[in-house]
Amino acid sequence: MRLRFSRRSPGADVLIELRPAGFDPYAELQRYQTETLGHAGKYGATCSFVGTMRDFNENETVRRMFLDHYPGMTERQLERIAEEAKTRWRFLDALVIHRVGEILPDQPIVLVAVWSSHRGAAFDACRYIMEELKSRAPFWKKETLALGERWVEKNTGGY
Amino acid sequence: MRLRFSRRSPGADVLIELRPAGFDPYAELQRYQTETLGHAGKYGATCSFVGTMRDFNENETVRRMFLDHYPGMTERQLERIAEEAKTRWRFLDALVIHRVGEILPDQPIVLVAVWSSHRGAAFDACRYIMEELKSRAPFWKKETLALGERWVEKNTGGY
Amino acid sequence: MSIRVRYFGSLREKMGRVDDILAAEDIDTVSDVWKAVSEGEYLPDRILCAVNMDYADPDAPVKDGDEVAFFPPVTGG
Amino acid sequence: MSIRVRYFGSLREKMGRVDDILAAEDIDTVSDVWKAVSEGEYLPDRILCAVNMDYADPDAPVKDGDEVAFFPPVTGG
Repeated sequence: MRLRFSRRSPGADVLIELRPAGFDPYAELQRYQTETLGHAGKYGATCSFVGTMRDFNENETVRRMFLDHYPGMTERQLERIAEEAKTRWRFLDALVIHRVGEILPDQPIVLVAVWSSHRGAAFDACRYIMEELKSRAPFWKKETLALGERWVEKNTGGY
Repeated sequence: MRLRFSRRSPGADVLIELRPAGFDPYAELQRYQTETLGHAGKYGATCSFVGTMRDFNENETVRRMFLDHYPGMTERQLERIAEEAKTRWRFLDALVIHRVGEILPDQPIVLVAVWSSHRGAAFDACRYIMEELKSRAPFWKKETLALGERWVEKNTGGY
Repeated sequence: MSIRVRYFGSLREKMGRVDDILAAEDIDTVSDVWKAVSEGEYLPDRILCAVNMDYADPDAPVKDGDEVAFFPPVTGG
Repeated sequence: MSIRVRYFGSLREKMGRVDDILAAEDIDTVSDVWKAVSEGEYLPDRILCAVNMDYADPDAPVKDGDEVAFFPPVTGG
Protein backbone atom coordinates (compact mmCIF):
# COMPACT_ATOMS: atom_id res chain seq x y z
CA MET A 1 0.00 0.00 0.00
CA ARG A 2 1.53 3.21 -1.19
CA LEU A 3 0.04 6.48 -0.12
CA ARG A 4 1.55 9.60 -1.49
CA PHE A 5 0.04 12.96 -0.82
CA SER A 6 1.24 15.51 -3.25
CA ARG A 7 1.48 19.01 -1.93
CA ARG A 8 -2.02 18.97 -0.56
CA SER A 9 -0.75 20.98 2.36
CA PRO A 10 1.56 23.85 1.65
CA GLY A 11 5.10 22.85 0.93
CA ALA A 12 5.64 19.28 1.96
CA ASP A 13 5.21 15.94 0.26
CA VAL A 14 4.86 12.76 2.29
CA LEU A 15 5.07 9.15 1.18
CA ILE A 16 3.63 6.50 3.50
CA GLU A 17 4.04 2.80 2.80
CA LEU A 18 3.15 -0.42 4.59
CA ARG A 19 5.40 -3.33 3.63
CA PRO A 20 4.54 -6.99 3.97
CA ALA A 21 8.16 -7.99 3.21
CA GLY A 22 11.58 -6.97 4.54
CA PHE A 23 13.19 -3.72 3.41
CA ASP A 24 16.57 -2.05 3.66
CA PRO A 25 15.95 1.41 5.15
CA TYR A 26 19.18 2.93 3.86
CA ALA A 27 18.66 1.67 0.33
CA GLU A 28 15.12 3.10 0.56
CA LEU A 29 16.42 6.46 1.71
CA GLN A 30 18.97 6.56 -1.04
CA ARG A 31 16.45 5.57 -3.70
CA TYR A 32 13.78 7.96 -2.45
CA GLN A 33 16.24 10.80 -2.37
CA THR A 34 17.57 10.05 -5.84
CA GLU A 35 14.40 9.10 -7.67
CA THR A 36 11.51 10.82 -5.93
CA LEU A 37 12.68 13.81 -3.99
CA GLY A 38 12.48 16.92 -6.14
CA HIS A 39 14.56 19.22 -4.03
CA ALA A 40 18.22 18.74 -4.99
CA GLY A 41 20.22 21.61 -3.53
CA LYS A 42 17.25 22.82 -1.45
CA TYR A 43 17.36 20.60 1.60
CA GLY A 44 20.20 21.04 4.05
CA ALA A 45 18.99 18.60 6.68
CA THR A 46 17.72 15.03 6.74
CA CYS A 47 16.82 13.33 10.00
CA SER A 48 15.92 9.67 9.86
CA PHE A 49 14.93 7.09 12.40
CA VAL A 50 15.00 3.32 11.97
CA GLY A 51 13.33 0.99 14.45
CA THR A 52 14.83 -2.50 14.32
CA MET A 53 13.55 -5.69 15.88
CA ARG A 54 15.60 -6.75 18.87
CA ASP A 55 16.10 -10.38 19.85
CA PHE A 56 15.02 -9.64 23.43
CA ASN A 57 12.24 -7.78 25.21
CA GLU A 58 11.44 -7.57 28.91
CA ASN A 59 14.12 -10.12 29.82
CA GLU A 60 12.97 -12.73 27.33
CA THR A 61 14.52 -13.95 24.09
CA VAL A 62 12.23 -13.15 21.18
CA ARG A 63 12.43 -15.49 18.19
CA ARG A 64 10.11 -13.68 15.84
CA MET A 65 7.20 -11.30 15.81
CA PHE A 66 3.89 -10.82 14.05
CA LEU A 67 2.79 -7.26 13.34
CA ASP A 68 -0.97 -6.96 13.10
CA HIS A 69 -2.57 -3.79 11.71
CA TYR A 70 -5.94 -2.37 10.71
CA PRO A 71 -5.86 -1.93 6.92
CA GLY A 72 -7.25 1.45 6.02
CA MET A 73 -7.16 2.93 9.52
CA THR A 74 -3.41 2.43 9.88
CA GLU A 75 -2.69 4.38 6.70
CA ARG A 76 -5.23 7.04 7.61
CA GLN A 77 -3.71 7.59 11.05
CA LEU A 78 -0.18 7.76 9.65
CA GLU A 79 -1.43 10.34 7.16
CA ARG A 80 -3.01 12.37 9.98
CA ILE A 81 0.22 12.31 11.94
CA ALA A 82 2.23 13.49 8.93
CA GLU A 83 -0.31 16.26 8.24
CA GLU A 84 -0.01 17.43 11.85
CA ALA A 85 3.76 17.48 11.55
CA LYS A 86 3.42 19.57 8.38
CA THR A 87 1.35 22.17 10.20
CA ARG A 88 3.90 22.37 13.02
CA TRP A 89 7.22 22.40 11.19
CA ARG A 90 8.45 23.58 7.85
CA PHE A 91 9.85 20.66 5.91
CA LEU A 92 10.11 19.65 2.27
CA ASP A 93 9.42 15.95 2.26
CA ALA A 94 8.94 12.97 4.54
CA LEU A 95 9.01 9.21 4.10
CA VAL A 96 7.37 6.68 6.42
CA ILE A 97 7.76 2.94 5.78
CA HIS A 98 6.37 0.41 8.25
CA ARG A 99 6.52 -3.38 8.16
CA VAL A 100 3.50 -5.57 8.73
CA GLY A 101 3.32 -9.37 9.07
CA GLU A 102 6.09 -11.75 10.18
CA ILE A 103 9.33 -10.07 11.30
CA LEU A 104 12.62 -11.60 12.44
CA PRO A 105 15.21 -10.15 14.87
CA ASP A 106 17.55 -7.61 13.31
CA GLN A 107 14.98 -6.73 10.62
CA PRO A 108 13.82 -3.12 10.30
CA ILE A 109 10.30 -2.41 11.53
CA VAL A 110 9.92 1.26 10.74
CA LEU A 111 11.68 4.06 8.88
CA VAL A 112 10.77 7.73 9.31
CA ALA A 113 12.77 10.38 7.45
CA VAL A 114 12.27 14.12 7.10
CA TRP A 115 14.01 16.47 4.66
CA SER A 116 14.09 20.18 5.44
CA SER A 117 16.10 23.34 4.92
CA HIS A 118 17.13 23.60 8.57
CA ARG A 119 18.07 20.89 11.00
CA GLY A 120 15.75 21.83 13.86
CA ALA A 121 12.64 21.11 11.81
CA ALA A 122 14.06 17.81 10.54
CA PHE A 123 14.82 16.54 14.06
CA ASP A 124 11.56 17.80 15.55
CA ALA A 125 9.26 16.54 12.80
CA CYS A 126 10.97 13.13 12.58
CA ARG A 127 10.69 12.62 16.30
CA TYR A 128 7.11 13.84 16.41
CA ILE A 129 6.07 11.43 13.67
CA MET A 130 7.82 8.54 15.47
CA GLU A 131 6.26 9.32 18.85
CA GLU A 132 2.77 9.77 17.48
CA LEU A 133 3.13 6.62 15.40
CA LYS A 134 4.10 4.72 18.54
CA SER A 135 1.06 5.94 20.46
CA ARG A 136 -1.62 6.26 17.75
CA ALA A 137 -0.92 4.19 14.64
CA PRO A 138 -2.91 0.93 14.81
CA PHE A 139 -0.24 -1.77 14.89
CA TRP A 140 -0.02 -4.63 17.38
CA LYS A 141 3.00 -6.82 18.04
CA LYS A 142 2.80 -10.46 19.00
CA GLU A 143 6.11 -11.96 20.06
CA THR A 144 7.12 -15.60 19.72
CA LEU A 145 9.32 -16.54 22.67
CA ALA A 146 11.31 -19.71 23.37
CA LEU A 147 8.13 -21.05 24.96
CA GLY A 148 4.86 -19.66 23.70
CA GLU A 149 3.67 -16.33 22.42
CA ARG A 150 2.62 -13.02 23.92
CA TRP A 151 1.12 -9.76 22.74
CA VAL A 152 3.17 -6.68 23.59
CA GLU A 153 0.98 -4.74 26.03
CA LYS A 154 2.03 -1.17 25.54
CA ASN A 155 4.66 1.04 23.96
CA THR A 156 6.83 3.09 26.28
CA GLY A 157 7.34 6.82 25.78
CA GLY A 158 10.34 8.02 23.82
CA TYR A 159 11.10 11.38 25.41
CA MET B 1 41.69 10.30 9.22
CA ARG B 2 39.91 7.49 11.00
CA LEU B 3 39.51 7.66 14.72
CA ARG B 4 37.84 4.76 16.45
CA PHE B 5 37.61 4.59 20.19
CA SER B 6 36.99 1.08 21.29
CA ARG B 7 34.93 0.79 24.41
CA ARG B 8 37.16 3.17 26.33
CA SER B 9 34.07 4.48 28.01
CA PRO B 10 31.54 2.00 29.27
CA GLY B 11 29.33 0.57 26.61
CA ALA B 12 29.62 2.61 23.48
CA ASP B 13 31.91 2.61 20.47
CA VAL B 14 32.32 5.68 18.32
CA LEU B 15 33.91 6.05 14.91
CA ILE B 16 34.88 9.55 13.78
CA GLU B 17 36.14 10.23 10.26
CA LEU B 18 37.11 13.31 8.27
CA ARG B 19 36.73 12.83 4.52
CA PRO B 20 38.53 14.83 1.84
CA ALA B 21 36.28 13.30 -0.87
CA GLY B 22 32.53 12.89 -1.35
CA PHE B 23 30.66 10.12 0.44
CA ASP B 24 27.23 8.53 0.31
CA PRO B 25 25.84 8.69 3.85
CA TYR B 26 23.31 5.90 3.39
CA ALA B 27 25.85 3.54 1.87
CA GLU B 28 28.13 4.40 4.82
CA LEU B 29 25.37 3.65 7.32
CA GLN B 30 24.59 0.37 5.66
CA ARG B 31 28.24 -0.66 5.49
CA TYR B 32 28.98 0.40 9.04
CA GLN B 33 25.98 -1.47 10.34
CA THR B 34 26.82 -4.62 8.39
CA GLU B 35 30.59 -4.72 8.73
CA THR B 36 31.49 -2.92 11.92
CA LEU B 37 28.59 -2.79 14.31
CA GLY B 38 28.73 -5.77 16.64
CA HIS B 39 25.24 -5.55 18.06
CA ALA B 40 22.91 -7.47 15.72
CA GLY B 41 19.59 -7.98 17.49
CA LYS B 42 20.59 -5.64 20.34
CA TYR B 43 19.82 -2.21 18.95
CA GLY B 44 16.20 -1.26 18.45
CA ALA B 45 16.76 2.37 17.45
CA THR B 46 18.98 4.23 15.01
CA CYS B 47 18.75 7.97 14.61
CA SER B 48 20.80 9.57 11.88
CA PHE B 49 21.27 13.08 10.61
CA VAL B 50 22.71 14.13 7.27
CA GLY B 51 23.69 17.71 6.55
CA THR B 52 23.72 18.44 2.82
CA MET B 53 25.11 21.43 0.98
CA ARG B 54 22.36 23.70 -0.33
CA ASP B 55 22.73 25.76 -3.49
CA PHE B 56 21.63 28.91 -1.65
CA ASN B 57 22.38 30.66 1.63
CA GLU B 58 21.20 34.01 2.90
CA ASN B 59 19.47 34.86 -0.38
CA GLU B 60 22.48 34.14 -2.56
CA THR B 61 23.18 31.30 -4.96
CA VAL B 62 26.16 29.30 -3.76
CA ARG B 63 28.23 27.58 -6.44
CA ARG B 64 30.60 25.64 -4.23
CA MET B 65 32.17 25.70 -0.82
CA PHE B 66 35.53 25.17 0.83
CA LEU B 67 35.54 23.57 4.26
CA ASP B 68 38.60 24.53 6.27
CA HIS B 69 39.46 22.67 9.47
CA TYR B 70 42.18 22.42 12.11
CA PRO B 71 43.77 18.99 11.71
CA GLY B 72 44.17 17.40 15.11
CA MET B 73 41.94 19.79 17.00
CA THR B 74 38.90 19.00 14.86
CA GLU B 75 39.16 15.28 15.57
CA ARG B 76 39.87 15.93 19.24
CA GLN B 77 36.82 18.14 19.67
CA LEU B 78 34.58 15.65 17.86
CA GLU B 79 35.90 12.95 20.18
CA ARG B 80 35.14 15.12 23.22
CA ILE B 81 31.60 15.72 22.01
CA ALA B 82 31.02 12.00 21.50
CA GLU B 83 32.45 11.23 24.93
CA GLU B 84 30.09 13.74 26.50
CA ALA B 85 27.16 12.17 24.69
CA LYS B 86 28.23 8.79 26.04
CA THR B 87 28.16 10.04 29.61
CA ARG B 88 24.68 11.51 29.13
CA TRP B 89 22.83 8.81 27.19
CA ARG B 90 23.05 5.05 26.97
CA PHE B 91 23.83 4.04 23.42
CA LEU B 92 25.72 1.22 21.73
CA ASP B 93 27.55 2.86 18.87
CA ALA B 94 27.87 6.13 16.99
CA LEU B 95 29.31 7.18 13.66
CA VAL B 96 30.41 10.70 12.71
CA ILE B 97 31.65 11.45 9.18
CA HIS B 98 32.47 15.03 8.17
CA ARG B 99 33.67 16.34 4.83
CA VAL B 100 36.61 18.71 4.49
CA GLY B 101 37.88 20.52 1.38
CA GLU B 102 35.92 21.45 -1.76
CA ILE B 103 32.18 20.65 -1.66
CA LEU B 104 29.49 21.08 -4.31
CA PRO B 105 25.76 21.71 -3.84
CA ASP B 106 23.72 18.60 -3.05
CA GLN B 107 26.79 16.83 -1.61
CA PRO B 108 26.66 15.56 1.98
CA ILE B 109 28.68 17.56 4.50
CA VAL B 110 28.12 15.60 7.69
CA LEU B 111 26.62 12.33 8.88
CA VAL B 112 25.91 11.60 12.55
CA ALA B 113 24.28 8.31 13.52
CA VAL B 114 23.56 6.73 16.89
CA TRP B 115 22.49 3.14 17.61
CA SER B 116 20.79 2.37 20.91
CA SER B 117 18.33 0.02 22.55
CA HIS B 118 15.67 2.69 23.00
CA ARG B 119 14.68 5.50 20.70
CA GLY B 120 14.86 8.39 23.17
CA ALA B 121 18.61 7.96 23.63
CA ALA B 122 19.20 7.67 19.87
CA PHE B 123 17.34 10.90 19.11
CA ASP B 124 18.84 12.81 22.03
CA ALA B 125 22.44 11.73 21.52
CA CYS B 126 22.33 12.27 17.74
CA ARG B 127 20.95 15.76 18.12
CA TYR B 128 23.38 16.60 20.92
CA ILE B 129 26.37 15.53 18.81
CA MET B 130 25.07 17.59 15.85
CA GLU B 131 24.45 20.72 17.91
CA GLU B 132 27.78 20.55 19.70
CA LEU B 133 29.55 19.87 16.41
CA LYS B 134 27.91 22.96 14.93
CA SER B 135 29.04 25.18 17.80
CA ARG B 136 32.39 23.64 18.83
CA ALA B 137 34.03 21.54 16.12
CA PRO B 138 36.67 23.62 14.29
CA PHE B 139 35.36 23.81 10.72
CA TRP B 140 35.00 26.97 8.64
CA LYS B 141 32.97 27.34 5.46
CA LYS B 142 33.92 29.62 2.62
CA GLU B 143 31.25 29.98 -0.05
CA THR B 144 31.83 30.73 -3.72
CA LEU B 145 28.96 32.90 -5.00
CA ALA B 146 28.11 34.02 -8.53
CA LEU B 147 30.38 36.99 -7.82
CA GLY B 148 33.15 36.50 -5.33
CA GLU B 149 33.60 34.52 -2.18
CA ARG B 150 32.61 34.89 1.45
CA TRP B 151 33.26 33.16 4.74
CA VAL B 152 30.15 31.98 6.57
CA GLU B 153 30.08 34.07 9.73
CA LYS B 154 28.26 31.92 12.22
CA ASN B 155 26.14 28.79 12.54
CA THR B 156 22.57 29.25 13.73
CA GLY B 157 21.16 27.21 16.61
CA GLY B 158 19.23 24.06 15.83
CA TYR B 159 16.74 23.88 18.70
CA MET C 1 -29.63 -0.90 11.15
CA SER C 2 -26.35 -2.71 10.50
CA ILE C 3 -23.00 -2.03 12.14
CA ARG C 4 -19.82 -3.96 11.47
CA VAL C 5 -17.74 -4.43 14.63
CA ARG C 6 -14.07 -5.38 14.23
CA TYR C 7 -11.47 -6.57 16.75
CA PHE C 8 -7.68 -6.36 16.54
CA GLY C 9 -4.58 -7.53 18.39
CA SER C 10 -5.06 -9.48 21.61
CA LEU C 11 -8.72 -8.47 21.78
CA ARG C 12 -9.42 -10.45 18.63
CA GLU C 13 -8.13 -13.57 20.40
CA LYS C 14 -10.14 -12.78 23.54
CA MET C 15 -13.31 -12.29 21.54
CA GLY C 16 -12.59 -15.47 19.59
CA ARG C 17 -13.65 -13.82 16.31
CA VAL C 18 -12.50 -11.10 13.92
CA ASP C 19 -15.79 -9.22 13.62
CA ASP C 20 -19.52 -9.09 14.26
CA ILE C 21 -22.41 -7.66 12.28
CA LEU C 22 -24.85 -5.93 14.65
CA ALA C 23 -28.44 -5.50 13.56
CA ALA C 24 -29.94 -4.27 16.86
CA GLU C 25 -32.06 -1.09 16.83
CA ASP C 26 -31.31 0.29 20.31
CA ILE C 27 -27.66 1.25 19.70
CA ASP C 28 -26.75 4.93 19.92
CA THR C 29 -23.10 5.05 20.99
CA VAL C 30 -19.80 3.16 20.83
CA SER C 31 -20.48 1.99 24.41
CA ASP C 32 -23.76 0.49 23.31
CA VAL C 33 -21.96 -1.40 20.56
CA TRP C 34 -19.51 -2.83 23.09
CA LYS C 35 -22.33 -3.90 25.42
CA ALA C 36 -24.09 -5.62 22.52
CA VAL C 37 -21.06 -7.68 21.51
CA SER C 38 -19.81 -8.45 25.04
CA GLU C 39 -22.99 -9.59 26.78
CA GLY C 40 -23.62 -6.38 28.65
CA GLU C 41 -20.10 -5.58 29.92
CA TYR C 42 -18.80 -2.07 30.41
CA LEU C 43 -16.08 -0.99 28.01
CA PRO C 44 -12.71 -1.46 29.75
CA ASP C 45 -10.68 1.74 30.08
CA ARG C 46 -7.72 0.34 28.22
CA ILE C 47 -9.66 -0.69 25.12
CA LEU C 48 -9.47 1.88 22.32
CA CYS C 49 -12.38 2.59 19.98
CA ALA C 50 -12.65 3.75 16.38
CA VAL C 51 -15.63 4.67 14.23
CA ASN C 52 -15.04 4.51 10.48
CA MET C 53 -11.27 4.30 11.04
CA ASP C 54 -10.98 7.36 13.26
CA TYR C 55 -10.46 7.25 17.00
CA ALA C 56 -13.71 7.83 18.91
CA ASP C 57 -14.80 8.19 22.52
CA PRO C 58 -17.08 5.60 24.10
CA ASP C 59 -19.97 8.08 24.02
CA ALA C 60 -19.47 8.92 20.33
CA PRO C 61 -22.64 8.30 18.28
CA VAL C 62 -22.89 5.45 15.77
CA LYS C 63 -25.30 5.12 12.90
CA ASP C 64 -26.40 2.60 10.32
CA GLY C 65 -23.55 1.46 8.09
CA ASP C 66 -20.74 2.50 10.46
CA GLU C 67 -17.69 0.36 11.05
CA VAL C 68 -16.78 0.27 14.74
CA ALA C 69 -13.47 -1.18 15.94
CA PHE C 70 -12.15 -2.13 19.37
CA PHE C 71 -8.53 -2.86 20.14
CA PRO C 72 -5.86 -2.73 22.87
CA PRO C 73 -3.17 0.00 23.07
CA VAL C 74 -1.12 0.10 19.88
CA THR C 75 2.42 -1.27 19.83
CA GLY C 76 3.90 -0.47 16.44
CA GLY C 77 7.16 1.20 15.55
CA MET D 1 60.64 30.42 24.73
CA SER D 2 58.91 29.37 21.50
CA ILE D 3 55.19 29.38 20.79
CA ARG D 4 53.59 28.45 17.51
CA VAL D 5 50.57 30.60 16.72
CA ARG D 6 48.10 29.38 14.09
CA TYR D 7 45.20 31.09 12.31
CA PHE D 8 42.16 29.54 10.65
CA GLY D 9 39.19 30.53 8.52
CA SER D 10 38.69 34.18 7.70
CA LEU D 11 41.22 35.20 10.33
CA ARG D 12 43.96 33.51 8.36
CA GLU D 13 43.15 35.78 5.43
CA LYS D 14 43.01 38.86 7.65
CA MET D 15 46.38 38.03 9.18
CA GLY D 16 47.80 37.31 5.73
CA ARG D 17 49.66 34.27 7.02
CA VAL D 18 48.95 30.78 8.36
CA ASP D 19 51.09 30.93 11.48
CA ASP D 20 53.78 32.72 13.50
CA ILE D 21 56.54 31.47 15.72
CA LEU D 22 56.82 33.66 18.82
CA ALA D 23 60.10 33.80 20.67
CA ALA D 24 59.31 36.66 23.11
CA GLU D 25 59.97 36.15 26.81
CA ASP D 26 57.21 38.31 28.32
CA ILE D 27 54.25 36.19 27.30
CA ASP D 28 52.14 34.64 30.06
CA THR D 29 48.64 34.27 28.64
CA VAL D 30 46.69 33.74 25.42
CA SER D 31 45.92 37.48 25.41
CA ASP D 32 49.61 38.25 25.51
CA VAL D 33 50.11 35.98 22.49
CA TRP D 34 47.43 37.89 20.57
CA LYS D 35 48.97 41.23 21.43
CA ALA D 36 52.36 40.03 20.27
CA VAL D 37 51.08 38.90 16.87
CA SER D 38 48.67 41.81 16.27
CA GLU D 39 50.80 44.84 17.15
CA GLY D 40 49.27 45.41 20.56
CA GLU D 41 45.58 44.99 19.81
CA TYR D 42 43.09 43.62 22.31
CA LEU D 43 41.67 40.21 21.47
CA PRO D 44 38.27 40.71 19.79
CA ASP D 45 35.37 39.06 21.65
CA ARG D 46 34.34 36.99 18.69
CA ILE D 47 37.73 35.38 18.12
CA LEU D 48 38.04 31.93 19.70
CA CYS D 49 41.27 30.66 21.22
CA ALA D 50 42.81 27.23 21.66
CA VAL D 51 45.94 26.06 23.45
CA ASN D 52 47.30 22.72 22.30
CA MET D 53 44.07 21.99 20.43
CA ASP D 54 41.73 22.60 23.35
CA TYR D 55 39.56 25.67 23.74
CA ALA D 56 41.07 28.19 26.15
CA ASP D 57 40.09 31.53 27.69
CA PRO D 58 42.08 34.67 26.87
CA ASP D 59 43.61 34.61 30.33
CA ALA D 60 44.69 30.96 30.11
CA PRO D 61 48.43 30.51 30.69
CA VAL D 62 50.80 29.57 27.89
CA LYS D 63 54.24 28.06 28.18
CA ASP D 64 57.23 27.20 26.05
CA GLY D 65 56.38 24.75 23.27
CA ASP D 66 52.63 25.42 23.30
CA GLU D 67 50.61 25.70 20.13
CA VAL D 68 48.13 28.58 20.32
CA ALA D 69 45.38 29.04 17.73
CA PHE D 70 42.99 31.89 16.95
CA PHE D 71 39.93 31.56 14.76
CA PRO D 72 36.43 32.94 14.12
CA PRO D 73 33.23 31.17 15.21
CA VAL D 74 33.06 27.69 13.72
CA THR D 75 30.70 26.95 10.82
CA GLY D 76 30.85 23.21 10.18
CA GLY D 77 28.07 20.67 9.87
